Amino acid sequence: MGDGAGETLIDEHVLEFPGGYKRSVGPVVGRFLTGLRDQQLVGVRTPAGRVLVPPAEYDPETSAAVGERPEDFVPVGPEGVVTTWAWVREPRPKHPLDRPFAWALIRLDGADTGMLHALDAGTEDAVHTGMRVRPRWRAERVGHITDIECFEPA
Amino acid sequence: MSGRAIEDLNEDGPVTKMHAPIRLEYRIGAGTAQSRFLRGVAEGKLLGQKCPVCSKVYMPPRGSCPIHGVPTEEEVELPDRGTVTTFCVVNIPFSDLAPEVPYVCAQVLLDGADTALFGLIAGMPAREVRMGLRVRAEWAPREEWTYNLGNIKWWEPTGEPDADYDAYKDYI
Amino acid sequence: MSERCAVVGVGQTKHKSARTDVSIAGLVREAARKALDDAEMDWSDVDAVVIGKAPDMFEGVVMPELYLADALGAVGKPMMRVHTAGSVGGSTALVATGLVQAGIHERVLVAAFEKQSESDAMWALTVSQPFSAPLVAGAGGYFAPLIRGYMRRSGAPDHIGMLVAVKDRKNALRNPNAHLHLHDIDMKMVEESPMLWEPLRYLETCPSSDGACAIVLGNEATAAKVPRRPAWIHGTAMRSEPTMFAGRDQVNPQAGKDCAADVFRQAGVTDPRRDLDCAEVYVPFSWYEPMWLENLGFCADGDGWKLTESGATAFDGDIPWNPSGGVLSSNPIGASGLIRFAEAAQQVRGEAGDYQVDGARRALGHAYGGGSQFFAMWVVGSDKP
Amino acid sequence: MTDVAVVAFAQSKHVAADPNRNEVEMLMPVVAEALEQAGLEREEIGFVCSGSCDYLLGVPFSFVTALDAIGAWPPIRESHVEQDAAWALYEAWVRLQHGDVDTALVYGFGKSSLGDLHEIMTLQLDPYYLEPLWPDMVSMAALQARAYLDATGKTERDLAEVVVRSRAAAASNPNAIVAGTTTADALLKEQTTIAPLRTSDCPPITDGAAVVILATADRARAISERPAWIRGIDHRIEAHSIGVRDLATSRSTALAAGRAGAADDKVDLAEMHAQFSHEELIVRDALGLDDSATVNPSGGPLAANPVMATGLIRIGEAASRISAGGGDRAVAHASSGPCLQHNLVAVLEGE
Repeated sequence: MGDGAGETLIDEHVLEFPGGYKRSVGPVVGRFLTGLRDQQLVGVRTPAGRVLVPPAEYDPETSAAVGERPEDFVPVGPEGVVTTWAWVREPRPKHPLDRPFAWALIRLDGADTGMLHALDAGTEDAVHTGMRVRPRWRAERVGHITDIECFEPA
Repeated sequence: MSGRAIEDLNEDGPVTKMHAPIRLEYRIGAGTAQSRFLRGVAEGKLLGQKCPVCSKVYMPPRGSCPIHGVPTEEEVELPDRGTVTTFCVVNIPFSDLAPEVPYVCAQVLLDGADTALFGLIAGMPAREVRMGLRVRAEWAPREEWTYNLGNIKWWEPTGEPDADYDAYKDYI
Repeated sequence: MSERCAVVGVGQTKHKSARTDVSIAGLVREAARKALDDAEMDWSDVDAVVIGKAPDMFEGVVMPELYLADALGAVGKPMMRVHTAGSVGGSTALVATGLVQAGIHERVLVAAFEKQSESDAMWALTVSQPFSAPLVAGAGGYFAPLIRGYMRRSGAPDHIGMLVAVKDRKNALRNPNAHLHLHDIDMKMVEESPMLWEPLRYLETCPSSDGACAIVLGNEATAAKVPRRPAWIHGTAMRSEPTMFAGRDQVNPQAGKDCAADVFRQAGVTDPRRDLDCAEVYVPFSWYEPMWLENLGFCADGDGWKLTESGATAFDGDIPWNPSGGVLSSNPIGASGLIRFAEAAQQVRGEAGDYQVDGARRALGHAYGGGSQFFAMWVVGSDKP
Repeated sequence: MTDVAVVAFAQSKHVAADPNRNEVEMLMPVVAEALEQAGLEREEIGFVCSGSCDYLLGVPFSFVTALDAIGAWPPIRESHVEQDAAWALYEAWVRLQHGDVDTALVYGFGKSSLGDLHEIMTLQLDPYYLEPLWPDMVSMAALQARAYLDATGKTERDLAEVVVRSRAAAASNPNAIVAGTTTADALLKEQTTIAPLRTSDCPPITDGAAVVILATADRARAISERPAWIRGIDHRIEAHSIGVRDLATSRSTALAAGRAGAADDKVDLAEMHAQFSHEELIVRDALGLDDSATVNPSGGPLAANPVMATGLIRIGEAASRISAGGGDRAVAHASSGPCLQHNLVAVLEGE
């Protein structure tokens, strides 16, 4: 509650839906998350033959629905290449790692698009565009993007 | 990772759901006009604000007259009694903060004000609350007062005769 | 300027309390795809996209047009996001109409949605604010006292709200997209439902739905080419007034009266009850039918309940209100206004299926929001204006 | 098209945090100042449109209260976009094409000081693959900055040069929060926050509001000696996922600039909604500007960044320079979304 001093009263405010949002993910996102739980990475092939990873529900080029047939999903990775990155010197509390790390856009082997995740590489000098990386899986996987704890240098 | 608390959702079948806990923290300033009002409330005073153009008295004040888009700087102390213009009886507890059901949510027009406050009516059976009822504020114990209109726990009947419909009908 | 503009395609999802089978994008996409199919168009035929929804807090996605650009075929196109509280679905259609009427675009896709099951409507609408005494009664706690004010003012008997609750749910039985299909609905069922916010019973309030609605708007050249009859837009209007000010009539707000007067003037409607064939009006609580009948000028002040009681607004009445079942039967909040606008269009297109009002040629679509302070309306007709 | 011009522009005195005023108190004097500039009464305004974001305040319908600043009585024609107010201006420009109203008031406001802006903007991202990782706004920008440097061979020094020029320009802008003389060498000595970006490459947290008044042809000439005519305006969005985009370019800015006719004639000045130093370089390329154009003479968002008003301010700043005779032709740019996903371009000209 307000401090009573100064010109204006200041109050703390927390915006939080109790328990968190309950998202239904739909079949395409769900297929990818199911794969993560099984320690598998899948992409989705568009009619034009591009492989989108993570699988988009709709082709960003044509807006066509993708992933409508089981055979449209193709295994990719697990290794990939960093296409761009950013070094985080002081992680924020909500960041996936609590030590300095890199955000990296990673094109997994067999994919035509980049996927964002954290890269645990120790130091900034150890990271460069074009480096090869592989996922570090969590032991407990539940079907969530953080089933990959992070990527690490391959 | 709090975002991972989802085992219960999907079991062993295909993943169809996920939890997304999102917590954002803010520090909100009440603004100058509202701060003045709330400082009054913290001292048990109800300070309305008068529009310099139309002389209407806003309660609760919001720092401006929305009709004229001008600041309302002149303060008018209002009594903590007024008239129930309209109300509803709530029979479902909608939140943890709600009183025991049934309870009455009312618009209370303070004497001398031109806008009505939302408040709870108590001190009488919910079924007996009526439009035009004369009420006065029941304040929380002084030591619990903060900068919030919640200092008024509820409004209770004064025992005066009901106000005439014509006296408040233009405030609904 | 002013190109003619018409609704040339309409699509809706099946509205449900929880659409657990789709993502947020999947939900909106479903309605958009249906609207395009109706117009026999594809994504590439659309010049621009306008989307609307009520607060982002329902789904916790800020400015969702960004994430939804791909799903709505908007990549490389202009995309706008409208938010005018509960009236947003209607405002969204009006912003898009403006794009066509101004000659800026030929074909515009309009979509509105809410996936309320991702959180909880009661929470999202009444997030507690610092310095404010907590709201402990939800939206009904705001509107029920105004309903009581209306009853006192008009002398309406207690059962009028229940008549509307039954009528709209009966209408919904003919509408396959409606959320609520209450096959046994009758006065007794409504009367025996819990009294939530006296004078409002549970069955006199709207449900909380997941759902989306989309329409395709086209200019005259487009309308000439589409396979089904277009709904021509004869008038559009928006009005706003502040939430709270001295002397505000909250029961019969001036902004609603002004908005109706404006839209009817444009459409050449002098007596809405006589000149219109049906209306899709935002009625989230049963009593808002008689209240809006008066506000919109379908009758004199004080007579709204008499019109409802006479059966004039029933499906077989002389001025059917909400033949689709209305907001009382489906309420994906951000989409509800657009659904009203779309349902009005379906009537004058002759595409309303089992709830088609015979010979409907002119209809009103209406939406309101906030504390009855934001209004959006259009009049659509079978004939080119 | 009906000719529409910017005839008034006012902004709050932007500050890092303005705890003493709520949104209405911040907005009221700005609205009054814009009306006074235009010599208009409230009742004369034909249409009102605003842009804001509920999440900045952390409550739904935060724009509803803001209407108190406008004096919306008798009831007004009014609409709101949950986007930067530059898009509200676009809606107002469309509305003026109808011919039944001849003036429009557009406002945008935002207090970024209340919450954690960097996290709030995370919630703009795909809720399944991106948001759960909580990449903040600066991290997303830094990914684009790296992609740009990699693709162009430019260096962090080029980014620092943008900052040097912005701060120098901002010295003459009373609303700037970050301004003054500095050098690239000095800036490069700072540690990166999220490499390759330094704090100096990022916009300051800002509370502020802005108002623009538009008028159609005859009305505009009656109000202003030298209206800033909107000769073209367009906006385009691109794919959401940064993993499918070419981050070194801004395709949607180029598309919008083409539609707005930005390159049809010489550009004297450009105001860009470049929140991060590298964005200015990307947007400059996309707009096709040559070196003769003055870029962000106000200092741009690196000098002050009242989120939700920042894009509108670009149009206002460009227009006031045109009206003041500081140029004949200006390009204003507004942006929304992660890594320049959604971009608006307006071309403004004097008579």
